[in-house]
Amino acid sequence: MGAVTLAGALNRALHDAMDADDRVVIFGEDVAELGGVFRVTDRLKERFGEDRCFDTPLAESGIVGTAIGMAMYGYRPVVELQFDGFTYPAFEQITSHLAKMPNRSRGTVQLPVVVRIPFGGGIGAVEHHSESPEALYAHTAGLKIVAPSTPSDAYALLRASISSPDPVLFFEPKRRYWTKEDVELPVTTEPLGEAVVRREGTTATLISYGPTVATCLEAADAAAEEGWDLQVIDVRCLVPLDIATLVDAVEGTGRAIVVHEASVFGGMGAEIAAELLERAFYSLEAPVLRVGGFDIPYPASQLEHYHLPDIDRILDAVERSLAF
Amino acid sequence: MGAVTLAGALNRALHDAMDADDRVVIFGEDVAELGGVFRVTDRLKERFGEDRCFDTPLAESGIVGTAIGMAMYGYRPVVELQFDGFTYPAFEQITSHLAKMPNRSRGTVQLPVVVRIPFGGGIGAVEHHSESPEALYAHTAGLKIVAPSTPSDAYALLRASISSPDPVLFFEPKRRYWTKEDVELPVTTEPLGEAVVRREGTTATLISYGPTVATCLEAADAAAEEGWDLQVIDVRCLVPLDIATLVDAVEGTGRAIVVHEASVFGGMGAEIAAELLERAFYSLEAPVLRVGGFDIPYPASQLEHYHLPDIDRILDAVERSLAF
Amino acid sequence: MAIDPTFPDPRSLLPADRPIQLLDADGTFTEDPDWPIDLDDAQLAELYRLMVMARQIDAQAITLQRQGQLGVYASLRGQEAAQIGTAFALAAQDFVFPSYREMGVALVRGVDPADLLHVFRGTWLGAHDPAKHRFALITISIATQALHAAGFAMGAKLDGSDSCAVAYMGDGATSEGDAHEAFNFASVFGAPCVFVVQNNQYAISVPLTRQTKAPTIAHKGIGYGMPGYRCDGNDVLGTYAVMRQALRHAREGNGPVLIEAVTYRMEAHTTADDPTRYREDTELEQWRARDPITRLEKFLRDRELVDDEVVETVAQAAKAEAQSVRAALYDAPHGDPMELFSHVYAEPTQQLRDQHELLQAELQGQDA
Amino acid sequence: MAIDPTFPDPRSLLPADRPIQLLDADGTFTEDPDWPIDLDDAQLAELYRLMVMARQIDAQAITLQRQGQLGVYASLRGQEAAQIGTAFALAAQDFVFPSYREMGVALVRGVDPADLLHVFRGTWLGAHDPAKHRFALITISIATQALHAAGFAMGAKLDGSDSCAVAYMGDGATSEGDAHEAFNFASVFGAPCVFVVQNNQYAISVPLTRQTKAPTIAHKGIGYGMPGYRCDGNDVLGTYAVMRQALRHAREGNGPVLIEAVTYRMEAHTTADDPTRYREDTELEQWRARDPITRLEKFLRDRELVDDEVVETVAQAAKAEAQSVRAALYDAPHGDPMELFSHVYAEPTQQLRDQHELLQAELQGQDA
Ligand SMILES: Cc1ncc(C[n+]2csc(CCOP(=O)(O)OP(=O)(O)O)c2C)c(N)n1
Ligand SMILES: Cc1ncc(C[n+]2csc(CCOP(=O)(O)OP(=O)(O)O)c2C)c(N)n1
Ligand SMILES: [Mg+2]
Ligand SMILES: [Mg+2]
Repeated sequence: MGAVTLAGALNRALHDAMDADDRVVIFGEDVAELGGVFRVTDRLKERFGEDRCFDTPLAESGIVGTAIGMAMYGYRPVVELQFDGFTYPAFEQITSHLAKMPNRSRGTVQLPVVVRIPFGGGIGAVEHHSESPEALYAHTAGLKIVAPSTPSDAYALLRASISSPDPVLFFEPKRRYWTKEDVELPVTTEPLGEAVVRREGTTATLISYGPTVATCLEAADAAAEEGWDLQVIDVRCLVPLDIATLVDAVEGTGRAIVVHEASVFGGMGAEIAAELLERAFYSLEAPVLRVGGFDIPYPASQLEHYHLPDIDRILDAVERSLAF
Repeated sequence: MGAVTLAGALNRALHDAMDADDRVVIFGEDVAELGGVFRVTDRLKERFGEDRCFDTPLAESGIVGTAIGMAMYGYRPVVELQFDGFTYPAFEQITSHLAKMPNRSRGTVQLPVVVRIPFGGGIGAVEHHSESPEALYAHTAGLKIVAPSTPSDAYALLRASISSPDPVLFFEPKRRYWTKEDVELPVTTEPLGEAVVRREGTTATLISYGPTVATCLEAADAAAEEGWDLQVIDVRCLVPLDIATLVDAVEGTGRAIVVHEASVFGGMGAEIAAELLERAFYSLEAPVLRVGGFDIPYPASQLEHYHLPDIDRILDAVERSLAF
Repeated sequence: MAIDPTFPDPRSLLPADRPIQLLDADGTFTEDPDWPIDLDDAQLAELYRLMVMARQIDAQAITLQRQGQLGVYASLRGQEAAQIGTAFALAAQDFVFPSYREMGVALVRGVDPADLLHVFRGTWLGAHDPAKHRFALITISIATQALHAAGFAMGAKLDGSDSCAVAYMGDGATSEGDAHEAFNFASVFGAPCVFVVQNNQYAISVPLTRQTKAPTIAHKGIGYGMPGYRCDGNDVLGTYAVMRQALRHAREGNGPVLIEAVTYRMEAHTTADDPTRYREDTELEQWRARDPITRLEKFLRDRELVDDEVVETVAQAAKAEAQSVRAALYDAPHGDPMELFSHVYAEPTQQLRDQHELLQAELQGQDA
Repeated sequence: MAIDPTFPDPRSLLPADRPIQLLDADGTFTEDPDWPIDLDDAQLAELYRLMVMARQIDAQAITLQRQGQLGVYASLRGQEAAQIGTAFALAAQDFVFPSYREMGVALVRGVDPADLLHVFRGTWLGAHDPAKHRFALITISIATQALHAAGFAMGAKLDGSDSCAVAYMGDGATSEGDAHEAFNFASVFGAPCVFVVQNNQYAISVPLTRQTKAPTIAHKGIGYGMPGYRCDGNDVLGTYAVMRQALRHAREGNGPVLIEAVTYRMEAHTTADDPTRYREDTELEQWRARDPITRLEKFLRDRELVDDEVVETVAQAAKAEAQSVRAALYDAPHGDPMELFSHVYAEPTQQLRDQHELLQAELQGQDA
């Protein structure tokens, strides 16, 4: 067993996927010579050659649009959009084509494309480098939306995403790139669409994904001191969403709090709350509460810690939940 | 009093706004010579000259991006994106600039830009002409999101949007463009952010906006025959969302059903349900249910009536709500 | 810091001052050694047949729309030479990425026109198998297909295949960011891709002068280091010769080519449009005199490859085909609504399974 | 169908074969009647002062970043001539739309460099009033500001004002769809807009050859019917002369101009970057020999406009300014978090009021 970082696990997953299938190609801005601004694609060009891992011009619509064409040719492109806030120029290609092509072609065109997106804040970055746009994509049918929180999941879910016949947006929790886990890779690939209970508990259920799963676990540790036994669920895939596991959990605890970095208004917390309301109505002893970023533009880095949900904000929500 | 169509009311609002303020300029694809593919900008070029109403090259990012620059110069641009599905090329300009500029400039730069978007289905159109992308924009702080349902509201809310110091995305229910109302224009401008009760009722509350408000009213009429007395609320503005009115309503009826054309997953119904759950928990006698389009790409026109929420689907939801 | 001296004179990338034309409006043929053609008599006759066929089916489609059988239709009338000349130069292994106006190209590729029209009818979003005829589904979001073509060509190059990708687009489409990014990606990666811009003078109501101030659309090529060819788009021999050369250029590893075919949209933008609002009849008259079919027919008659009898036979065959397209569409049932949930994902999600059930219940409720 | 004969020879829109250069790498001045300059001695000295100042503050910013005072910083080292020469030609009423690397331009416009650096520090998203110095907030989304410039220029034209809008952008930025749309809108509307592309050879790690196969970036102008000027971006007299001409062209109603200033990014992309991964020291050496400040200093010494004493005075003044920038930033407090909720809308929404309260309670809880 060795300590593997989340970024390292992703790098290994890309490596192993390229090894296993020579139709897997990687491209994007700065992914080849530089190995990616976060080094997630480090040394892949050296190992697999510049036909399999290459830099593109600076144009995100171009990256996703040509990935679609390459997939139509028969490749399995894994492209990187450098930061969350730079996915927007590719919005049309993602929403109108990547998501829809299999359905509109009645299944004759498959698009096994993975779009990797380092996302979220907390790294002291400048504007547009700390966004959490997952809800902007999850609303569009046809896309799978994945957001791992641990190194071994990062490995397993990226391998599963690359193998998936469906297009996948793969959100990487950038402030957890350096999180370590003692794990021997490769680990078995997890199927997409299964949430996991990260911590058992009875007082209330914290539901999260990506970078805030660790925050929830820390909150649960802190809560233990106050005598609260919090369950923590890592959703892992926003689409398909594993509702059964979530309903199960709420049937157990009666209280749920959804935690994410994205602004609360119209975020994934709304969808999860609405689903739980409908499917676990009689189990809810309190409203499903939502803890997230404020409904403001992502702030300057010196102020981001005020914006991001932290242990206090989570525990405050637990308290509010318990007050019902 | 004369019968005014919704499209006619919008045309009149544009006309009156241009008359009242010569900084109001209109541009977009086919808005000048043609008067817009739906004739909403009909005769404005003739009346105000081609400096105030003009056609642009075919480029949506260009339209919104130059509107931002023009607003920085001092104009109040009212631009048209020809169809809902063609707003996506402008996604970055809308999300990263139009929404954020006032906040990031600490209020020194105001962007009084209105982006008009004919939206929704039901007109037998080809692909990308029937989308309901409002939730994709409502999640981003800084944008106001307006969606009228009647000719007089169309007039009043468009005037209010043009006067607003904040950027507004103005969603026009395209299948209701020809809906008529007996009304004398101009009507008084409504403030943005106030929902309205369209029909009083006690059995349950239907909450909707834009094209499906009329469907809800029809459903309420049909329900009356079954002895159900349905309240209907027209949200009118998705941002700012008039939560007080919604909470009030649900405190009255105990049951709410949100109706929209957009796919249910991650749609505005989720946000409304989550807000009501949190703010009216003890009043809810049933979960807030959501009635919308399926979680599929918008279908071919011959099949769209299967996809769109209709009276039956709404009444079925009322029945499910009452079963709790 | 000077221009790379190994770079060929950049000016060689510019189009000639006048559009390439082999067959003039009167059907007079002038050979051009720069733009050779290699068509035998049978192929010339085939070009004629295809153009007549395209026009006839196009007319049928307009009729079907008027009769409520199609939701909308975008006519190619006037653009037959631009489409059929270029498509005729394609190899079997090439792959076409069309916009919504390329029924002429589809015909050449062997796509069943009824399948294309089912899309305008609204039966399905896509009704032919793109892989079969190497002709993608029609694309309505302007210029987006150009990137798919560039990506496909990048794939072909990586794979060492000899396929070219071809994107068809309009003059208006050249204004979109995606067109730019497609030109650039194809060029940076030296991908075998040909961009065929049918400059039909309008984007709905917006004339070319409001779309660009470039000397010509073909002048955009040099900005990507790719040749820009400009041809008379109503001359089927010219469009063929130019496309043939472009495909050879691309196939031989020299990267993409931009073709501007100067033509005219003789009909409304779509059946939903009213062109009297924005253009004059006199303009239409001018272009009617440059009709692509008339001039080819004159040429073929001069060469005695066609006479009244052939013309009549071709016309009858086209009518018969249009009739069978009509038969395939008229009052055709709509698709199976339960298929709406298919192919959204390889495996349906929980929501889709629930919604499938909901719709089934709704349908049963209606039957009951 | 031929090119409009009233159109001037399109080839006149192409850049010359060699970049425009008035001051060579050795500081030798060669007059060029096509690119006149009108600077008096005081102005020449001012150019020198500004360039030295920019370099000094730039170095200070890098130091501040290393000391943890800035989150990140994007150096302009090597690009002083490209920035200050072009900015020096601006009129007071012109409006600049910068990317994130234009501290040199900001200096010329009178923006307090400390304010710019507060953005990199993360104190605020924007810390100067754009209207005051007619210098917009920095833009990080590549190429998006080009459209704002085009729109501003369209406004200026509608209003009959004599302001020009100027967009600064990088070589990489020319690949984005927004750059294309900006070039096109400005040109179609004949808007007074100048696009200054600082071709510093890299977009982070990606070299120009991977960005475009155009003969030069200036060759992109013709595709929009606008002139493309290409100049030695390390020659401050050249960049000034070219910008002066471009502004005149735009201001006189002739539409936009594209300028390519050929230069080099001497530092890492930002302080977060490691350029040893993708470029060779030898390349750096070559460019060091073309340093923009050294050559201007030589020229000024030759003209006896500058001597050791002046050089020393300018250096000291620059150091003092850098020191005061440092003082303004070092351990500066962060902004008031309660202001996060301001200016999202003119009036806060219900959610914002609730969240304002929530944060206030959180902060009080922490104090308690
Ligand atoms: C992204 C996008 N924006 C707007 C439209 C609406 N629209 C459909 S066709 C058209 C004009 C296209 O003109 P052109 O590219 O010249 O092609 P043509 O129709 O003349 O063949 C427009 C604006 C669209 N389909 N897609
Ligand atoms: C839309 C967008 N995509 C990606 C990035 C990430 N990024 C920041 S700077 C940069 C390179 C820019 O290169 P260039 O335009 O040449 O400007 P330079 O940094 O060299 O001045 C990239 C890719 C971004 N800021 N915006
Ligand atoms: Mg056209
Ligand atoms: Mg650069």
